[in-house]
Amino acid sequence: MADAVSLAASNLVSPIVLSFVLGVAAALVRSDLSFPEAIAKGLSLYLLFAIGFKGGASVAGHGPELRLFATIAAGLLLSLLLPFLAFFLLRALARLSPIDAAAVAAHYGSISIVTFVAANTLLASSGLEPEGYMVAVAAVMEAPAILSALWLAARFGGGGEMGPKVWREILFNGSIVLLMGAFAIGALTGEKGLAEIRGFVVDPFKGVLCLFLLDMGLVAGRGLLSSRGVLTVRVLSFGFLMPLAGAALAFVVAQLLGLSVGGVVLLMVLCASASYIAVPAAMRVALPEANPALSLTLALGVTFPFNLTVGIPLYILAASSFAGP
Amino acid sequence: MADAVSLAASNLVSPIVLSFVLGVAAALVRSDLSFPEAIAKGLSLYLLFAIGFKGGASVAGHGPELRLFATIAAGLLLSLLLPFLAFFLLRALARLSPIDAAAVAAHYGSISIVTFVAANTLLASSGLEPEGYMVAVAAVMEAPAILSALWLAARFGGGGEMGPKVWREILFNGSIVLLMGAFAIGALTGEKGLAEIRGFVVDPFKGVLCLFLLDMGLVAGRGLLSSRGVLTVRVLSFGFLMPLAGAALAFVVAQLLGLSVGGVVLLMVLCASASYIAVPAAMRVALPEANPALSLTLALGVTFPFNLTVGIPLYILAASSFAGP
Amino acid sequence: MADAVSLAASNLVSPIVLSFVLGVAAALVRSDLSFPEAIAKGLSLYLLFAIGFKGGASVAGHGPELRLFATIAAGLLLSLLLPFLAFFLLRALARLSPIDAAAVAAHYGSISIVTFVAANTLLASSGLEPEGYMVAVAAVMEAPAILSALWLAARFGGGGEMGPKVWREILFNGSIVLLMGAFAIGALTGEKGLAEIRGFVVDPFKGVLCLFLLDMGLVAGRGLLSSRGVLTVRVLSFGFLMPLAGAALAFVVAQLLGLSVGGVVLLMVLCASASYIAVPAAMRVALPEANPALSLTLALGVTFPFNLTVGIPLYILAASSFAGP
Amino acid sequence: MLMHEAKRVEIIIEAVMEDRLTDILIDNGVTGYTVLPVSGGSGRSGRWSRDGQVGRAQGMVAVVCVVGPDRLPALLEAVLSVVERHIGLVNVTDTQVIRAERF
Amino acid sequence: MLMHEAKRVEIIIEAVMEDRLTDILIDNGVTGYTVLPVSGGSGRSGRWSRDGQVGRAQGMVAVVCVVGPDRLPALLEAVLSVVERHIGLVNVTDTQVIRAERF
Amino acid sequence: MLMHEAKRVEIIIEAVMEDRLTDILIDNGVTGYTVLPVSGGSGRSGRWSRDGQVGRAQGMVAVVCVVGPDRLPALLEAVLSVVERHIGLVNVTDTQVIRAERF
Ligand SMILES: Nc1ncnc2c1ncn2[C@@H]1O[C@H](COP(=O)(O)O)[C@@H](O)[C@H]1O
Ligand SMILES: Nc1ncnc2c1ncn2[C@@H]1O[C@H](COP(=O)(O)O)[C@@H](O)[C@H]1O
Ligand SMILES: Nc1ncnc2c1ncn2[C@@H]1O[C@H](COP(=O)(O)O)[C@@H](O)[C@H]1O
Ligand code: NA
Ligand code: NA
Ligand code: NA
Repeated sequence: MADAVSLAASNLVSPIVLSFVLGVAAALVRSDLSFPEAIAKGLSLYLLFAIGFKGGASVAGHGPELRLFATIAAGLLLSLLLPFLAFFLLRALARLSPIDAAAVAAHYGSISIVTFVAANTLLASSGLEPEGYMVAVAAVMEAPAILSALWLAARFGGGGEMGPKVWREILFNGSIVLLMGAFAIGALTGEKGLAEIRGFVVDPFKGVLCLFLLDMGLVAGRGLLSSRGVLTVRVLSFGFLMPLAGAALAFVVAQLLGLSVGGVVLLMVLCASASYIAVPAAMRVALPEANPALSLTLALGVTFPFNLTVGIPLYILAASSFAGP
Repeated sequence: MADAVSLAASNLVSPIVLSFVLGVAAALVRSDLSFPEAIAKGLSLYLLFAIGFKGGASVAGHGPELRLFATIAAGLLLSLLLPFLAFFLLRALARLSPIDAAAVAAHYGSISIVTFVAANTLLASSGLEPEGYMVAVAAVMEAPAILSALWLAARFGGGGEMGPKVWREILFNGSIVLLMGAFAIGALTGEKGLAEIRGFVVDPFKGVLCLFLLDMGLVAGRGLLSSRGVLTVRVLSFGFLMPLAGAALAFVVAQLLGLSVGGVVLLMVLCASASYIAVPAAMRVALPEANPALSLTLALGVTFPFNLTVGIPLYILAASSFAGP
Repeated sequence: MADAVSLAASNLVSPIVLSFVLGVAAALVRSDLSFPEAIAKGLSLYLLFAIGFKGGASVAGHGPELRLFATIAAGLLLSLLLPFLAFFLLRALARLSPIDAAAVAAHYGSISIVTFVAANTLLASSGLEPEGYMVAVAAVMEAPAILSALWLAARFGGGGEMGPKVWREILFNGSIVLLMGAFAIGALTGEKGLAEIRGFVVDPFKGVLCLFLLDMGLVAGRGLLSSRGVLTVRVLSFGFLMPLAGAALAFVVAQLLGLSVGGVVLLMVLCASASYIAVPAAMRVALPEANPALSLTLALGVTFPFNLTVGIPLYILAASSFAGP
Repeated sequence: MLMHEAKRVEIIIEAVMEDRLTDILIDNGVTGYTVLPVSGGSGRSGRWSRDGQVGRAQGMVAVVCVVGPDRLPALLEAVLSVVERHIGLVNVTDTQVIRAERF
Repeated sequence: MLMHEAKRVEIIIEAVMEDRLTDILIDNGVTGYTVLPVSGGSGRSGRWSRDGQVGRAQGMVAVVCVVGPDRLPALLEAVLSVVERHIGLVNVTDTQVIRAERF
Repeated sequence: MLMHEAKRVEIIIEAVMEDRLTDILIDNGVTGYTVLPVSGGSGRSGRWSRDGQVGRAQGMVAVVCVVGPDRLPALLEAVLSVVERHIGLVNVTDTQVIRAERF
């Protein structure tokens, strides 16, 4: 218990979390601090490349495992199922329209790669090195939820457009391609490749993450300010409950898979987090009737900070308690 | 004396100064070399974050001091007073109109964070580590001069708009918020936080500064080319005299405060330098009748290069001569 | 021979080459992965600054040599002559119009700095450190080919505009100024300067190069997709033959100059590669009637990948076989 | 100088729909268009800015298309098929061009 | 296709004044506007470019606002109150829109 | 509000030609112009985008120039001298401005 508190505390005063807090605070006092769009995109390209590459290099070190494929399959399945759970909660609890519920559900079935990166970083500093292939699991969990959500929208809301073009866009979405591509490069070049570019993908990584989280804080804070209207208490509560539900489900699955403590935490984080890059864009194309402010504010303004500050330490605590003495 | 010459020489052939010179030279031969606006902003965000964080971490290491508060108060006061000195010189010496004089005075009462960073870097390589809290002093000295200048403009020129909106903009100006925020994060996370992101905020710092100074050289050079008209000999001489006057005043105050040699130099640099990011924008809003080319050309085209090449070594020399046997 | 195969293989699975391949693949599956223009430009500014600086610092370490001047003169001459060879091949083999042939010839007489950087990096990891001044040779070889090409266009095609303005633009082109300027700074500050900014220009260098090559792969792949029409078999074959011809010529010259193995390889790479940044822009100004898709697709879509994957290992092999037992 | 009547069509549309719009423009025989970036705006769905954003979900682009008057109806029909379900604004202005053969 | 008359107001104004202008537009019941970045320009106060600049003091933005003709006078009044003391350029063009209910 | 007739000239031209065009505008007594970035487009010479590009060879910019009607012929003459050999598009729209003394 003392450990849990100290873990949570040390998480809260890490430069990573504080940078996000700074961003939110700057937005709330209406500072004009802002990152150019190109810089924000550049930082995210860097993070995707680095995290993918390091994951791949780590897999190369350990050799392929059967568990890799089982975990990927489990991730896929979870990503397909979570939208149903989310849709149910959103209809029953948050009282959203079917179309809006389906759109939000797509976000929560998919994943937030920055939450994943932050968890990875915290795990590493706690000595709980996760399986490298969790990066590949993250990549395969980006898109499937969109399929479920669109089915839900069509079934209950009479909406949703789905052509081959939409599919290609989702599957070959920039962040998926970069993450998987960098993972493949890391896997092919292994430790040697990592040694060559360590000065780029390892040494400055955490600092870049801080700057990126500062920017995300700014965007999240401004989003909260401008869409206070859409956040009823019912909707808000979904933003806290859903990650816990997702994490709980993931916890069970991860134990069945026999993942390491770090791996358990990452699967929980993937299920607990909500997409705010790939899915929002896909929803604007395929489900334009849904209110985008709703999904974005929930994913980026509520669930993301919740996971970053409370969630991740909680998931670590849960996973390590169970793991044993 | 030999020391002074060698210090000045080693400053002049540092990559930092030479990068600025390269930028100016490229502008003067009308090369099309240029940095995208987003990159220039990204570099400045990095520098503010890194310098703020390192300052905070260093304060965390040393614990809060009474002298910290005294120095901050002194900085505030200097920043409020310097515009009066500048205004007087600009009216008497440079013969500017009251409005233009007030606008230029605001720039010189405020500070140039890049000059500060460059001085910091030079001090570090001379083994004269300054007080970490000087970063906080820099932050508090950004805005107050605007107040004095607007009072001067209203009193002598009948101009100047000042609403609560303008005030919020000045106080929560992006660079102040980032500098103070990063300082706070550094102070909260201390040496441990610094160790985590050293590969980002320390290792590549000097190189990034070079690139930024290259860009500043380009902007300064192009500014000089396009506003040759506004620089009379009288105006020019202000650009050289004012930093010396500011530095002299700061020298006296710093000795009273009992700062270390490094701290003395930094307070001199703060008083000797002129803002070219935050204040110009504030002046466009609050004092639109003033000629912006005048302030910018003086601050960026005259005083900045003067401080970078001659000023900083001079201030170091002055501070160290006085310091000891 | 075993060595050759292993060298080629190790080149092909280096993160650098694989990053380019990833970019091309992403473009071919029509992924929306893309780099903001500002980031691409920022990466290229970084690479030019770093490679220039390191070249200069290395020259400072070794002192100026007579061979430096001889090699620069040889580079100049090669750059002036190669367009004639290219023009002849383009007319005879690829059957291009005189104007188009002249424009393409300008690209191949000039150099590709990224190919140069990639070769440098591969040489360093093979322990074949080249002469630092090869960076200066690269810089002087950027522009002269434009002169030859415009003469060819005027002589055989009746086109080509050439005023003093065009000349200034070409000579003080941003990439030339930055490369030579950084080289000068490196030469002036030497090992000491390098030590100061090593954390910026050395440590992350390879990783940044990977990201830049990923972007180049995206641009090259999209270029190939959109200009499949212009690439006849005859034109394509030029894209493979010309680098071999250029490299062969450079090989002979380099042996006469007595360069080290690394230096021989770099001169071959310079002659074998084709410009896709400076020359295309110059051609739009001076030879607007030429089809820009033709030159760009050849330089970036054919010759660049050829050099990166097959060419460089081949040139290393050739240079080292000859060098001795 | 001889000038020719033409129409300047300006379409402000969600960034995610840019490719769909321009594909349909090309499919409908439009000879050219130009895309201008948009940095922010406001409408019934609220105020937005591209600052610091990574995703493409929020934000618009402006597509400018100059066409001969005879081609306008077909173009508008095509544009409307994309804009209909999506956020977007179309305005058409009378203009004059040189080199009419291009439109 | 049925088109409706409207006015396209284009305001080129100092970047630092963007928020003040758009605040006043919204306060005056404008239903929407779009902000386009500007990379450079020239005027009586000289030539400028955003290249390599960090501060916001130098540079303009273009704000485009399409309104129904009846709303134009109030809008111009509001715009002028901001532009007056500041560098800025306002031009108004007759245009046509579809979906007039939006303006 | 008193408005004055003016012409809004919009020139979409290759980015490499921007300086040549604006130099000639200034040489011909134009009191001001504004340059807008362009992120992509399509024309007879194909489709393009600035994404990820380093060189300036590919890509256009939009130069907007508001002038009094009397200055239009001279301006167009000047513009045409630059655009002639190069890719470029010029359109001229009737517009109205406040503060006519500026044009
Ligand atoms: N009247 C208008 N004039 C100019 N741009 C507009 C106007 N109305 C809407 N827009 C643009 O279209 C976007 C979406 O509008 P809306 O669908 O009303 O939210 C806004 O954010 C603006 O960028
Ligand atoms: N006639 C014009 N046409 C288009 N833009 C203009 C014009 N005059 C001024 N501008 C823009 O407004 C800015 C400020 O103009 P000025 O106040 O004349 O210096 C210029 O830098 C241009 O961006
Ligand atoms: N009809 C048009 N409307 C708007 N922009 C155009 C049009 N035609 C060409 N352009 C722009 O001008 C560029 C060059 O056109 P082109 O010379 O036809 O290839 C295109 O890439 C577009 O950006
Ligand atoms: Na999830
Ligand atoms: Na000062
Ligand atoms: Na070559």
